[in-house]
Amino acid sequence: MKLTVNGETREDLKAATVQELLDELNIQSGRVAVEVNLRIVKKADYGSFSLHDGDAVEIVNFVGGG
Amino acid sequence: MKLTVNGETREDLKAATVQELLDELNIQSGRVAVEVNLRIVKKADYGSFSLHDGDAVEIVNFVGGG
Amino acid sequence: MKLTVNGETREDLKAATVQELLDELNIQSGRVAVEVNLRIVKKADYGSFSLHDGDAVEIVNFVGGG
Amino acid sequence: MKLTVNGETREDLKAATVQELLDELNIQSGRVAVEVNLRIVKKADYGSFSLHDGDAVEIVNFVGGG
Amino acid sequence: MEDKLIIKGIEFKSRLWVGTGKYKDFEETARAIEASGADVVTVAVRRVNIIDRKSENLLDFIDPKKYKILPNSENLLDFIDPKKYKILPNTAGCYTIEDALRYSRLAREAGVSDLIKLEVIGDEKTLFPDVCGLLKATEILAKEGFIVLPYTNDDPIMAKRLIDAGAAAVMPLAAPIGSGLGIRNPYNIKIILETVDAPLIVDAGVGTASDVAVAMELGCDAVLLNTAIAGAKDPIAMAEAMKYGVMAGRLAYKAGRIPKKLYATASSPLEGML
Amino acid sequence: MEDKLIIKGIEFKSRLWVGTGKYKDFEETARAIEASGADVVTVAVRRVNIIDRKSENLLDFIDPKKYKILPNSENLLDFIDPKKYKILPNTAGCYTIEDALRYSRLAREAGVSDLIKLEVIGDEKTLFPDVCGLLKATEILAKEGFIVLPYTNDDPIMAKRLIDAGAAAVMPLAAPIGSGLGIRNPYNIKIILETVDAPLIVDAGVGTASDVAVAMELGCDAVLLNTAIAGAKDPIAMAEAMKYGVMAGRLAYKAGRIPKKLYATASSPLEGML
Amino acid sequence: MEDKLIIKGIEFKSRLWVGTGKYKDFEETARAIEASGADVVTVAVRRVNIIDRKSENLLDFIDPKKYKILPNSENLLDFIDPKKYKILPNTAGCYTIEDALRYSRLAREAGVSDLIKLEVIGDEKTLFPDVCGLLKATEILAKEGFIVLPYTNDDPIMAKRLIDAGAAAVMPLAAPIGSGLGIRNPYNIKIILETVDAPLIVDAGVGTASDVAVAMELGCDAVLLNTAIAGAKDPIAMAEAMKYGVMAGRLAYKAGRIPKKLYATASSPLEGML
Amino acid sequence: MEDKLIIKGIEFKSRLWVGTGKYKDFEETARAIEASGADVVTVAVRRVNIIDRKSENLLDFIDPKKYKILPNSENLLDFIDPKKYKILPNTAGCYTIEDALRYSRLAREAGVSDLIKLEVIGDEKTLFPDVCGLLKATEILAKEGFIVLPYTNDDPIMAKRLIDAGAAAVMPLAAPIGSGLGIRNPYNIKIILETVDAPLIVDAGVGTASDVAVAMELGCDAVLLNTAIAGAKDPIAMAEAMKYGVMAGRLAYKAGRIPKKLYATASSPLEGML
Repeated sequence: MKLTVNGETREDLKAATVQELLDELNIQSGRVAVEVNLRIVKKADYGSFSLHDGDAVEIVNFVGGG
Repeated sequence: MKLTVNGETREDLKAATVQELLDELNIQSGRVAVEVNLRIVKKADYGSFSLHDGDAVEIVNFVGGG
Repeated sequence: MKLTVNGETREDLKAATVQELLDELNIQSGRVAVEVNLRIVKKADYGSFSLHDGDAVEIVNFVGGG
Repeated sequence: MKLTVNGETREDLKAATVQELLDELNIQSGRVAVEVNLRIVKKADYGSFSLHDGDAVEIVNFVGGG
Repeated sequence: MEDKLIIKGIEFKSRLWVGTGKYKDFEETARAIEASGADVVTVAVRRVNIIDRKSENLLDFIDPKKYKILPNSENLLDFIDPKKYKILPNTAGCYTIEDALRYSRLAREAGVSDLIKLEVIGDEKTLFPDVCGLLKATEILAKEGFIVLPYTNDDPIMAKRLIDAGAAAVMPLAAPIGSGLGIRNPYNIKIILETVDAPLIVDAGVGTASDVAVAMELGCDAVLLNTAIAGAKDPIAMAEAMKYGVMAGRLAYKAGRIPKKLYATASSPLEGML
Repeated sequence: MEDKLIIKGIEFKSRLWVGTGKYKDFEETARAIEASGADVVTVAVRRVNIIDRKSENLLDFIDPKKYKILPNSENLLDFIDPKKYKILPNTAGCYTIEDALRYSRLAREAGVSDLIKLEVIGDEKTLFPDVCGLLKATEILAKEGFIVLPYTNDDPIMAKRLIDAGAAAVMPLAAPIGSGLGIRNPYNIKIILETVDAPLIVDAGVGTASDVAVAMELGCDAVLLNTAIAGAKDPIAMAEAMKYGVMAGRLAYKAGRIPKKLYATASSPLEGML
Repeated sequence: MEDKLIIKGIEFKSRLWVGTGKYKDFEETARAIEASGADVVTVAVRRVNIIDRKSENLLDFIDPKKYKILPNSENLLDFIDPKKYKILPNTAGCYTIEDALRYSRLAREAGVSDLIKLEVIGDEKTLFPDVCGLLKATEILAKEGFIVLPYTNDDPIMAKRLIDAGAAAVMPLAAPIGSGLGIRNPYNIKIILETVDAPLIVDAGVGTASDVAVAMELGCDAVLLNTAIAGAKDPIAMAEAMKYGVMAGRLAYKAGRIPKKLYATASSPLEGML
Repeated sequence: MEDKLIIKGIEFKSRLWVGTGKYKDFEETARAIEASGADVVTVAVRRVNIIDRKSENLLDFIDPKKYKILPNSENLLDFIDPKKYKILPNTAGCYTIEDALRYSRLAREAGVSDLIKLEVIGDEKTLFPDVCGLLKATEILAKEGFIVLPYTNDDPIMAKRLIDAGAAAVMPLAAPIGSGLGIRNPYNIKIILETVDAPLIVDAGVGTASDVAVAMELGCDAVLLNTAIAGAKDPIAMAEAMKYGVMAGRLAYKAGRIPKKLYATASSPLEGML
């Protein structure tokens, strides 16, 4: 499956859901927000939200800013 | 005929056109602009532009301003 | 004996020395400075410094100031 | 005769008076002031004011300044 | 030696632009403008007074020698010759885009040119512009062929947007209209001058001649003012002061001032001292 | 309409006074002064260059067409006509009372009048006056009949003392000589104007035309400057700018400016709106 | 004695709000925030670094003891405890309404509250807001339940419009972000304070502690800053300086300062003199 | 971490020095000083009230519970413990060298130290110093072993001369005593700091907490004030504000502020944007 994650095209990922993707990328789900194809995925839906070939996923968190 | 001219209701005016109205009010047409029912009347049309009962006419000119 | 104390002429005072004058005026010697005829009298000399008729005595202390 | 003129020691000058000195140095007397041994010499006295060996002469004029 | 301001092909001889409001009478207005040397005057668009002008009985009661001509009589242009001065109508008093458009169109019809000093006012207390309304009105009027000179705040982004929307120049305020505070934020004016490629005419808030000189020294192209002259104790003298203030500031800007330093440098030479 | 400055009976037509230092050559000096409209010019007193002037062999080496006249040649007055300009000698470079007296006396002898711009300098870095020395020198020279114009700091007490000691006017600095900072403390200048009954000429520290206008608007009687013109990229244009700056400020001062307000007042009428 | 700032029911203990950008590392960030006494910190929303974190071979090359944690690692909240500090996400870097909305929604999802410091930037050079875009974004987000704190210019009309559109407070800039110029136009800030009935937090452009004190003395409700601390030579000391600056200014504002006068009034009594 | 001010071997814990004049009563004085955190207080030297203090009949008419203690009663030191505070007597009200010497000597006799805040006043309206008199008095008192802290104007030359004459520090005015204008000429203060090698305590003219912070950020060693606290609506709160103002300014000075720039620099990173 081909996913675009944070702007990078990846073909090596096995995750079928958002939660699996976070796990695979070793990202704690507690402090991020996830968008798939410009639509926000609620934390409660990470486990059930399926990823499909060609999906664009954005995973963001808080960084230092003013 | 009832006209509203510059916000005042007038029933005493006899003018049938814009030009006649200006004449009747003793206003030089050269330095004013005229609006009838929110539509500007071009100077060239003053003579031919008929006034009707209930028309709202605005006659403006330049005054001191900053 | 006539003394001028802080600008006021006084004939009612019995003091013969600076110390006696302070006592008579009920002034604690610890926090004042005394000048007799424009000359400062040291604290140690209050007891021995005699006052004479016509002396001008100034007794000052600290007041609020900026 | 040795003169110090404007800080320079000169032994080549033949002038016996202030006026002769100005002439010898090709200086117009009208726009300068002259001091001999820290004493100002009035313009009227240039002809009669004799110079002596060892005199310190200052000849000044106006230059650009703010 | 020529130092003319040109906006959309129109040549302005003076870099001082003046308003015509708040004078005692038209005669004072005319004299002040004359003294100011301005060749651009702003005017407002208002209803003609339609009290019957032929009526003789009115003059029985109101002696025209004794009473001044009403300020909103149509005679302003009898005192300010449109052949000599460029007439710049404003939309003062307009609080909506619709009103601003309406007054602009009437002004063009009443006047002789496409010039409009566009104002969309935000509130009565500050008379600051409603910049979002101003931007839309600018866009519409520019498309209708107006030469739009928008009265705006001193925000550099807004200045840029107005020019992008078709404005012929920007007219940022120095301070609130009539406040006399001078340029309160020279930094913003400086940024506009450096980042927006269009003429900048400081409009409103100037108080005295040095304010005008400061504006010109910053590099502004012109200054428009009204109250600072009309409200001075001696308007004619102040008009002249403003004329010289603009000349002083413009010349100084072009002459290239000395840099500022904390310490001194002598102006008389050290050599040749006794 | 007459607005002349009179000091000890001497009438000054211009309220801009200019120095003659730091110009490229005498020709530029003359042109700048002409452009400034000033009728007072300051000069320094320095030793005449006593290199033999007739010596022909010097000219074999130094082509006068190629090399400029030395600044301390005696020819300054060939360029600045003393009939046209009032010559105001200074005591620049004097750090003691004795030197200031010596230069003053030489200046009077070299010149045509009793005018002296008295400087007793405190240190090289700031070129601020040594005011206590200045006060004593003023007293001595005033008694000798000089018309003493002391270069002082902006201290109101010192200004008062100088006038009491016989000074004909006070010349407080706006900022350090040559610094171009403008009037750094208008409050003190204002206090001097209100409390000292004598002409006040701002001396030193002015940078550009608006600085001059500000000084005049405060009510100062004149401004003396040098570096701001001589050091500008285009001295002639800056000289003209300064001329207009003084005129602008003076006229504005006399015209009576509008008061400053935080909020706006419309300059166009509300009546007659649609 | 209680002097808490409350916005939409949220109580802020500190009137100093600080950003978390531009620090050397998270440890310095945490120490600076601690020293500042702030209980609100702003953060940006950025992509998580998705380089595989389990990969052991990376650590063969990059010794975490030697190299600092990357600024966009997800660990900021390990250093800034959200239980102790209110996290205020911003939409820094957003130049369109769409982007600002997108970042706001992501921020809410990533965080714990509805607070958003809304930025719609106008250009890169000034980082001034695009106020018309800001106004629309504010309206949309307020309807979605956000507590919108818009970063705006110092235009009083715009401040009013933002509050009318649902903003919980206004955050006018003192000067361009990171410029350190302090409040360049206190008049506008004053007008907003007097005419807009909402909390005002000065945002951006503050340079040093006295700038903060000045803002608070004007009556502002709080000050938000970042570069002034992070960019100081000693950020921890500057953070403490800012803490005291806010306290000083707030206390002075509430204490009611003496009026300004041109002349003196003695502070020691005249009576009792010798 | 220690940042103590030491003058002639005397260690000052606080960089805020306060006067004791113009308070409602001694109790308020004591509370304000306590709140200010100052460890130096200035006092004036005045005649003791010699109305017979034992006389009982006076108290029949004047109820001490109802009427406040007279300001020139000798009880000030009952409220301000000399063990806790350094007492700094002034020569306020002295217009001649002779008076200043006389008050200084009486102060030393009445007090416990050689410290004297030396004032030789020039006139009643400005309360500016008579600097030439001040210089002479400084020289005499320094020779007599006084630790002379002269109240002077902001002239750098005068500051230098005072130190050369034996002053232990200089105390230039920010603005006229009691005027509340703040530092009107930071340039001069800056020059004194850079050119005179001695402690500088700003004395007089401060109005509010940010003025104090500004002074400290310039690099001044301390600030002395009185009216700004005593004349505030809430003196106790203003005293606290001043305490924080000094701390804020001092810390900011030592922390090293960011440079000022005309344009912006983002505080949030660009990398990691969507």
